[in-house]
Amino acid sequence: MPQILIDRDLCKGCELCVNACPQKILALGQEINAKGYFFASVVEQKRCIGCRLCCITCPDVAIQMRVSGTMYHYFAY
Amino acid sequence: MPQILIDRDLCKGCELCVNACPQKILALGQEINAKGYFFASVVEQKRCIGCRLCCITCPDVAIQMRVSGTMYHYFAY
Amino acid sequence: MQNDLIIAGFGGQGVLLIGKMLAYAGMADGKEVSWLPSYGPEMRGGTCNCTVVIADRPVGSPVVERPRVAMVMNLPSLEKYEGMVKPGGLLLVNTSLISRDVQRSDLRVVKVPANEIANRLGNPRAANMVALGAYLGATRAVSLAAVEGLVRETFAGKAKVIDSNLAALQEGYALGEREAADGKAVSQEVGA
Amino acid sequence: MQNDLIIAGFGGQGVLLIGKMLAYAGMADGKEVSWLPSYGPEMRGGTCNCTVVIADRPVGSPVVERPRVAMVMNLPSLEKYEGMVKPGGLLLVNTSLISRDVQRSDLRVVKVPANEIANRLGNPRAANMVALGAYLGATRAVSLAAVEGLVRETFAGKAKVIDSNLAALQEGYALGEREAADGKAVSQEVGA
Amino acid sequence: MAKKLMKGCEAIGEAAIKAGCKLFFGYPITPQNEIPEYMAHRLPQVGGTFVQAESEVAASNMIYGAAGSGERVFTSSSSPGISLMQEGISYIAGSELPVVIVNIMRAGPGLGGILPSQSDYFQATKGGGHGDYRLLVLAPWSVQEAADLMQDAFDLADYYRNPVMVLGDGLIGQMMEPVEFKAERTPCKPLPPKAWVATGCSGDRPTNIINSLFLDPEVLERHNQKLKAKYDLMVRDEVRCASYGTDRPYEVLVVAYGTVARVCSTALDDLREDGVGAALFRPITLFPFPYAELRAAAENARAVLVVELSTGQMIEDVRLALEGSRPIHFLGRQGGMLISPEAVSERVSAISAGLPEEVRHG
Amino acid sequence: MAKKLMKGCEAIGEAAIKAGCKLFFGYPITPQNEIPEYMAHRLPQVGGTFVQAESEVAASNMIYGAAGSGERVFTSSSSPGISLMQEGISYIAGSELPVVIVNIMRAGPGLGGILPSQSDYFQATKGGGHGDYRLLVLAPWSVQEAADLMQDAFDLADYYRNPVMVLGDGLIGQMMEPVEFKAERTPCKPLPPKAWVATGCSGDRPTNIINSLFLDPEVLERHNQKLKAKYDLMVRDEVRCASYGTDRPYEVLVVAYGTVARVCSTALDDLREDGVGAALFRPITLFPFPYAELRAAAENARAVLVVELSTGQMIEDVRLALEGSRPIHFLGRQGGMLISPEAVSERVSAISAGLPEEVRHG
Amino acid sequence: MAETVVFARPQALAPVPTHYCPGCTHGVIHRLVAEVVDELGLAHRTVGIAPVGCSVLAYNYFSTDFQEAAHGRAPAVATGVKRARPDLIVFAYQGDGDLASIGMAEIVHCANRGEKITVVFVNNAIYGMTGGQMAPTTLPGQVTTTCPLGRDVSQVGYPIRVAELLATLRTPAFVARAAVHTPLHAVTAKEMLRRAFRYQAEGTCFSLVEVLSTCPTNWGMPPVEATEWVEKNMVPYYPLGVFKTPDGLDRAPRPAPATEG
Amino acid sequence: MAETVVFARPQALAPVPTHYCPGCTHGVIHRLVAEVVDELGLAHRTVGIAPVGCSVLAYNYFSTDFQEAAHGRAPAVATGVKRARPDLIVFAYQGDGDLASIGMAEIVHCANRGEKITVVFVNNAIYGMTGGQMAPTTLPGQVTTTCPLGRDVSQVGYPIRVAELLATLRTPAFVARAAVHTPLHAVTAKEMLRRAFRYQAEGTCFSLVEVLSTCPTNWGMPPVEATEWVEKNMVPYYPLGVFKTPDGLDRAPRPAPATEG
Ligand SMILES: Cc1ncc(C[n+]2csc(CCOP(=O)(O)OP(=O)(O)O)c2C)c(N)n1
Ligand SMILES: Cc1ncc(C[n+]2csc(CCOP(=O)(O)OP(=O)(O)O)c2C)c(N)n1
Ligand code: SF4
Ligand code: SF4
Ligand code: SF4
Ligand code: SF4
Ligand code: SF4
Ligand code: SF4
Ligand SMILES: [Mg+2]
Ligand SMILES: [Mg+2]
Repeated sequence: MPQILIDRDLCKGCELCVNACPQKILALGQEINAKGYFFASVVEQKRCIGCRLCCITCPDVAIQMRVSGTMYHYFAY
Repeated sequence: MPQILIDRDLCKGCELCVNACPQKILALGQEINAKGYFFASVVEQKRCIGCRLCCITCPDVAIQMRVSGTMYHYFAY
Repeated sequence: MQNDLIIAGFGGQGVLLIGKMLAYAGMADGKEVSWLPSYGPEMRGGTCNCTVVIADRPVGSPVVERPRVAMVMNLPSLEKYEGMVKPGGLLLVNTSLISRDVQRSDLRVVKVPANEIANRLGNPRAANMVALGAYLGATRAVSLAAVEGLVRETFAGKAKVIDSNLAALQEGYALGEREAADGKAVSQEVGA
Repeated sequence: MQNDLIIAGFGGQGVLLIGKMLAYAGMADGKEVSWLPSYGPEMRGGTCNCTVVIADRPVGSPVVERPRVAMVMNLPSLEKYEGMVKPGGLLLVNTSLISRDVQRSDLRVVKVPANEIANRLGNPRAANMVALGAYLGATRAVSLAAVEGLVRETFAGKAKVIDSNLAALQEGYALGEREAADGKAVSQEVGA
Repeated sequence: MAKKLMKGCEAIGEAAIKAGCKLFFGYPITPQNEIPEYMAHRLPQVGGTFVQAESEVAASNMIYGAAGSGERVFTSSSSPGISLMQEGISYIAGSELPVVIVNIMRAGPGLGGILPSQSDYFQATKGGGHGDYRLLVLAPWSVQEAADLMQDAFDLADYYRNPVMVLGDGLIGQMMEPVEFKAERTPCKPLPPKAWVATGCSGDRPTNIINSLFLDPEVLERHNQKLKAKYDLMVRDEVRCASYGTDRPYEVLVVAYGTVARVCSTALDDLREDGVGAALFRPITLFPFPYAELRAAAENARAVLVVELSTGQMIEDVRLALEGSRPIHFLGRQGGMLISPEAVSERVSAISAGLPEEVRHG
Repeated sequence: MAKKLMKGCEAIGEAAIKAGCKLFFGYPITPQNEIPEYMAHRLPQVGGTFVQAESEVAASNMIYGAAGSGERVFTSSSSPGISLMQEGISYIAGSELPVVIVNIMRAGPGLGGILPSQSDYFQATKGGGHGDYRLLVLAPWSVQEAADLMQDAFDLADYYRNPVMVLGDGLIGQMMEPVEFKAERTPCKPLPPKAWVATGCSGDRPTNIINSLFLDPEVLERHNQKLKAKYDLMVRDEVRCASYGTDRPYEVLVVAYGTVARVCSTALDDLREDGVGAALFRPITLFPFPYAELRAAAENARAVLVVELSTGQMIEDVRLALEGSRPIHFLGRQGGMLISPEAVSERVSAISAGLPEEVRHG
Repeated sequence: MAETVVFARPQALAPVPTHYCPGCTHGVIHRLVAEVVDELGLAHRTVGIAPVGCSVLAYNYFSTDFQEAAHGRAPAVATGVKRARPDLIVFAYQGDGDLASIGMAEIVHCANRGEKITVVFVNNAIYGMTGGQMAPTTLPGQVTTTCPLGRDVSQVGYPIRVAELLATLRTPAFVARAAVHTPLHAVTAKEMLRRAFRYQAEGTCFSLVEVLSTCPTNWGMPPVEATEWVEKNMVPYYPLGVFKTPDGLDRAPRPAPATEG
Repeated sequence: MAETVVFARPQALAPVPTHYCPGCTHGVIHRLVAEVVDELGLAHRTVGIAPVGCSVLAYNYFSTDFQEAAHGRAPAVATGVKRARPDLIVFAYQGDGDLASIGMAEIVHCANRGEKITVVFVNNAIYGMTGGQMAPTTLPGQVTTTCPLGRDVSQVGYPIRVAELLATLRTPAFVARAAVHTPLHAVTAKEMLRRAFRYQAEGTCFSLVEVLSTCPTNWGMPPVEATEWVEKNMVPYYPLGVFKTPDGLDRAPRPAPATEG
């Protein structure tokens, strides 16, 4: 099971991850963080396929991914 | 009849004309000019075919060519 | 007489614009003016500010270390400028984004819920106009009419935007006038 | 005592080399020396010169405006330096390339047919050595032996070249000694 | 013409256009980006040409070429960019070309910072490039004066066939103030015809050659002395300075240029209110420096205070002017920190209360 | 080691190698081509690296990189090339990197000529680049001294973490004189370990960053003041000067540096013979300038004569030193013309016979 | 079951927020470089050279030693470092104004000398830091503050393709162009960077990876739109791929046949 | 019969001797340029830009107005002239140290902006004026004073081929390489120069002709041998011909197929 962790204070609300997620399970929230940005969060963690596209596209390394168990990926990274 | 005129004071004795002349009718003399160079001159004017190769190759524009009558050239210049 | 103020906030809040409008209006009123922006590295995503001087005779220093007025549109600006205002000076605070109280007790404070008012008027980007209006109401530094004219020029062609900005300006003006007049602005009440 | 001289000629005549040899020999003799070349735009195809100072105490100015000695290897050099030599000084003239007479009457003049002698010795490039020899013979500024040693070093490995250069040096030396000794060198006889 | 509120950078650009300049070559750098941006927008409107150079090195050589063609031209940059132009500027001076160069100074050395500074004074006034040459250096204290001096700069450059530098700091560049351009303006110097330009030769005159190479040292020496004579003429004819408050008695004379002088003028007003007599001397031309004028103004003071946004550069010229005749104090900020009227007042008060002079020759 | 007859350029190159320098980056220019040529030949022999840079701009940035890696490195050039390095030098000073820069000056401005000159004095001593920084400037008068100062230059650079310039003219570069290198040499300053170098970080310390950017003006101001304190320390500790003939009474004090001082020393000998009392004061460090020493030496003279191969640059420092206490005369040649002992003698004689001082502030 | 971290900040990237604008892909490129440095185990002997441009503060964002170069001169500084310490891994990070405008001479000569360094060349078709002026890489018609009517190729020429230009030099090198506007492009970009650093580590050759990047702020569009702009406008003009490998082959273009013209 | 002058000094060449060394082909190139200027009738509106290099005194050798540029900056100076006075014919004459080393940024950008000027680029594989140092164009193994053991391509890379480099730029231009070591090569060189000036006169594009030239003095050989050295060593590395014409075609090299590497 992949788990996506978004650091709310690193996030700048650029929406690149939101756009990249094939499952469309990321979104910006209504709250703003310390720097004044609306930040991203996972809306529906359980539908995450662990593709890492959000992680790879985030310019601010605000997204971490953990898995329990083994995962296979379509592409090496 | 082509006539080759070499300005002894412009000549620096580089021998490029001597080398270029297909008729081998140019040569450096034994005298030196005001700048201290042995200078080129025409040894056998009458064998000149008017090809202009000496003129074209001279870096110091020391060579003039005149003709009496019409001349045809193998290449345009 | 010299009016000088520092206007400070986040990059996108339009603080440079209202500073310029003040300067323009001052000039239109026949005053001497100067407008000086911060152009530091904060530019990118950070805070920004400008200093406006409006005076009856040629402006001396365009740099004001101890302004008579500070208009702070966000918390970092309050932190930075609260201490600098001249004793007895005026502090305009955008309470929409600043929840903490003013610490100093020797200042007149005007609290302006600028974003709330702007949102209410249907143009969230007009918070700066609310604040500008409040400043004018509280100080009469330049004439409201002059600024209204500038709003019309600035947003020429976009009737809806003009209207909401004018409304914001006027609502701010009324609030500033009120706060300044009824003495509530006196800071003693605010300090801890 | 200070010996100073300017050596001047065409680019290819080896005037810088004999200047350096003098300086080296002076150093070997325990003297203080300096060698200063012209490095001007004349370099390319034109004339060149160097100034050598040989002294008993640290060399002051390496630039000598009025040298005690001038060695002129071609006509342009005579034109340039004749007027500069100190009154009573020495002028060595390469008569092989200079046909005109020396104008000044207050100089000692040594005439050296340097190219002719060098040609005769079978090494046309050794004209500079003839002139150097003549200078040494006329002035004893440094020891002949020291210079001979340098010739051997400079052309090390090329026995034939060494021999012809040594011969040129020695023939020049004899000439210089003779001219200086027999009083012929006194310029009065030369002047117009 | 009516007054307009303009940024210093824009006013400088507009002033150039008003002075008949139709060419700008330059490279972006903060805090003067508004100059090239303004020119990129405005020049095509007046039939002129804006070229963004690949670097400041190139820009300095492009203005060389354009000036050598007889056209009015300028470039602008900020400190590091001006350093890159030093070879080009030396060539321009050596070839006697009229160009205008604007330096909106920022803090250094190296990349430094982008905030205002005055630490390129030496570079501007003594010559940052090689060889004996001088720029005529004009230092405005307001946006209006920047506009005025910028126009004069073109006339001075043409008259002397010499590069003229307009030296401002980040404040001058970024600040907005009302500016007025005269509808008709007469040049501040007579403008000699440019018979020397390299624009093609039909054989009716010797070729015109724009050049600073003189292989014969005697010829180069004569050229150097000709340049020197020109600089001496500037010293005689072009000194500009202003003073403030010298009409009333003063104990302390404050010396400052550019926007710093503005700040000082406010301090002097405050000081008068507090009963401290102080006046301001403001060089407008930094080269030629108003040595005699400053010395005369200092005669009436007990001490002199030099105020600069540097660790002390103009102070050397002040020392040269005063030759030890008055104690000299220094107040400087660096790194983009500004000097406030309060800081000036404080120091003047301390001096008038008897603060001893610091050690010399830092 | 035995004495060797060497060209100044070669001696400078060999001195660098003797000082442990294994890296040279530079670009050809007359009259110092023998330096890169010597290094191209010698460095590979000692396991070092010679790189011909594509330009002086690149060279100044290559030495930056090498110095930031902790290695001893130098570059050399002549006037126009040094102008191109001004941005780089300002960065080096701002980033506090120890490098040595040799300038074998030729006549300017612009392309000028290739003969000797001293007209880059301002550039070297006041800072030709932007911002508040200084080079430590050493001016040798003989080939031996060039070799000695060149070695000291590396020590001084390392000690102060500051660029050091060895400033010679074409004569120093081209002249041959006997030179002796000590077999063992102790550094002229203690050499602190270079803990600041950027050579990779294993995480056991914070990363080392070679940098001159400080966006926060307060931080940059502190940096500026740190640099200033360093320069003040140089002023206190590093002044070098020499005098000649001051042990006997003198009426005229001649001030000159570099090879020009050599020429003056010969003139003084001649003058003594003619019964004219004159002495020579020779600054060896041009920054820090020996203000106090010069002033003291001038106390014993009636007048001062400054001799320079320029239209007058060092004369400003002489004026700063003397503050009007003695009349100051100037003898200068330009354009590659040399000053002869005769010319110096003549002027000194005239001064001692009562020649009036020229006007100030040319 | 044990939890493993599949994706996290690489060691070589300092644990600090950057000053980049929201959605600016400078951040992605930083991370890719750091990942490669980590994966190849080079961090302890890596020195970065920061440019002047938006990435000027790169020295704060990597946990390796750094030198900050003057505008455009990073290749010269890198040369100085590498020649002084050939054992170090040296990479220069440069923007398009920095590398392709003011620094053109330095990059051409550094590549041509075959300095064994790696250049990460971030092409965002604009001057980011100074507020959006025209770059040598600005596309035809693109509006910037110094070409307010759009880049007019008849006046200022076409955008320079740096990878192509450098690939024609005879000296062996690795030259490639990549992009990061989608995650899959970023994966390829990382592969290119890995090759570039590996060539350096093996002492093979000079290497340069041009990376197409966004500047939402100065392009005046939201980040997601900016990524689309890259695909639609930049990729067609700046084709992605490898332009040169250190195979020793001479790829210089030949003159046209003599009949031509 | 009337005598006619078939060959004589062109008008645009000043009637003065040059300072060039005996046999140096700078002189030939000067004459060719002057002949072309004469033949096209451009002299009265031509401005030359002299470089720093042996041809620094070119301003004395042409009977047209001239500007002397700083080392390497002739293209920038030419840009200044042409933008100020588009009606003028502007040509820059540059050596290989001048153009290909210190002036690389200026020539690339001048060509890329498409400045309507003509550059005569004299490649003699060495720094002539300063006494024979290595140039960017010095051949592999060639000895110079700064590569006393011969150019070592593993340390300093291969010679730069300027014509090829500039020909890859997208902006339309005319770029060719010619030589003058034999009279017939000089005839072709003149033809190239004629095209170059004509393109300028017609306002078509930037034009550059690289001309291989000799430096007998610093190559250390007699002039005739030097011409043979050109044929034997230079022409194989620097092929002659036309590399680019202003046909509007995009000649940029494409990336290798993805399988590559
Ligand atoms: C010598 C010099 N010239 C100009 C500048 C101003 N400057 C800073 S960054 C920059 C350009 C940045 O553009 P780019 O290299 O494309 O980087 P980006 O910001 O787009 O990442 C310029 C011109 C400078 N600092 N130094
Ligand atoms: C800024 C600067 N750097 C260096 C020089 C010295 N310099 C003069 S000519 C030259 C190179 C000449 O070589 P090239 O351009 O190939 O011309 P050539 O003499 O071979 O014709 C150099 C390095 C200079 N004058 N200015
Ligand atoms: S890993 Fe893939 S599916 Fe999961 S949140 Fe990220 S992008 Fe969406
Ligand atoms: S990509 Fe990163 S910074 Fe952007 S919204 Fe997503 S988490 Fe935030
Ligand atoms: S024209 Fe031809 S044949 Fe006659 S001399 Fe010249 S080269 Fe010889
Ligand atoms: S080519 Fe010209 S310079 Fe050379 S020898 Fe012949 S005539 Fe003389
Ligand atoms: S200005 Fe552009 S390049 Fe710079 S940080 Fe912002 S988006 Fe990125
Ligand atoms: S040095 Fe070489 S290039 Fe220069 S004039 Fe002599 S032969 Fe020609
Ligand atoms: Mg960019
Ligand atoms: Mg060459």
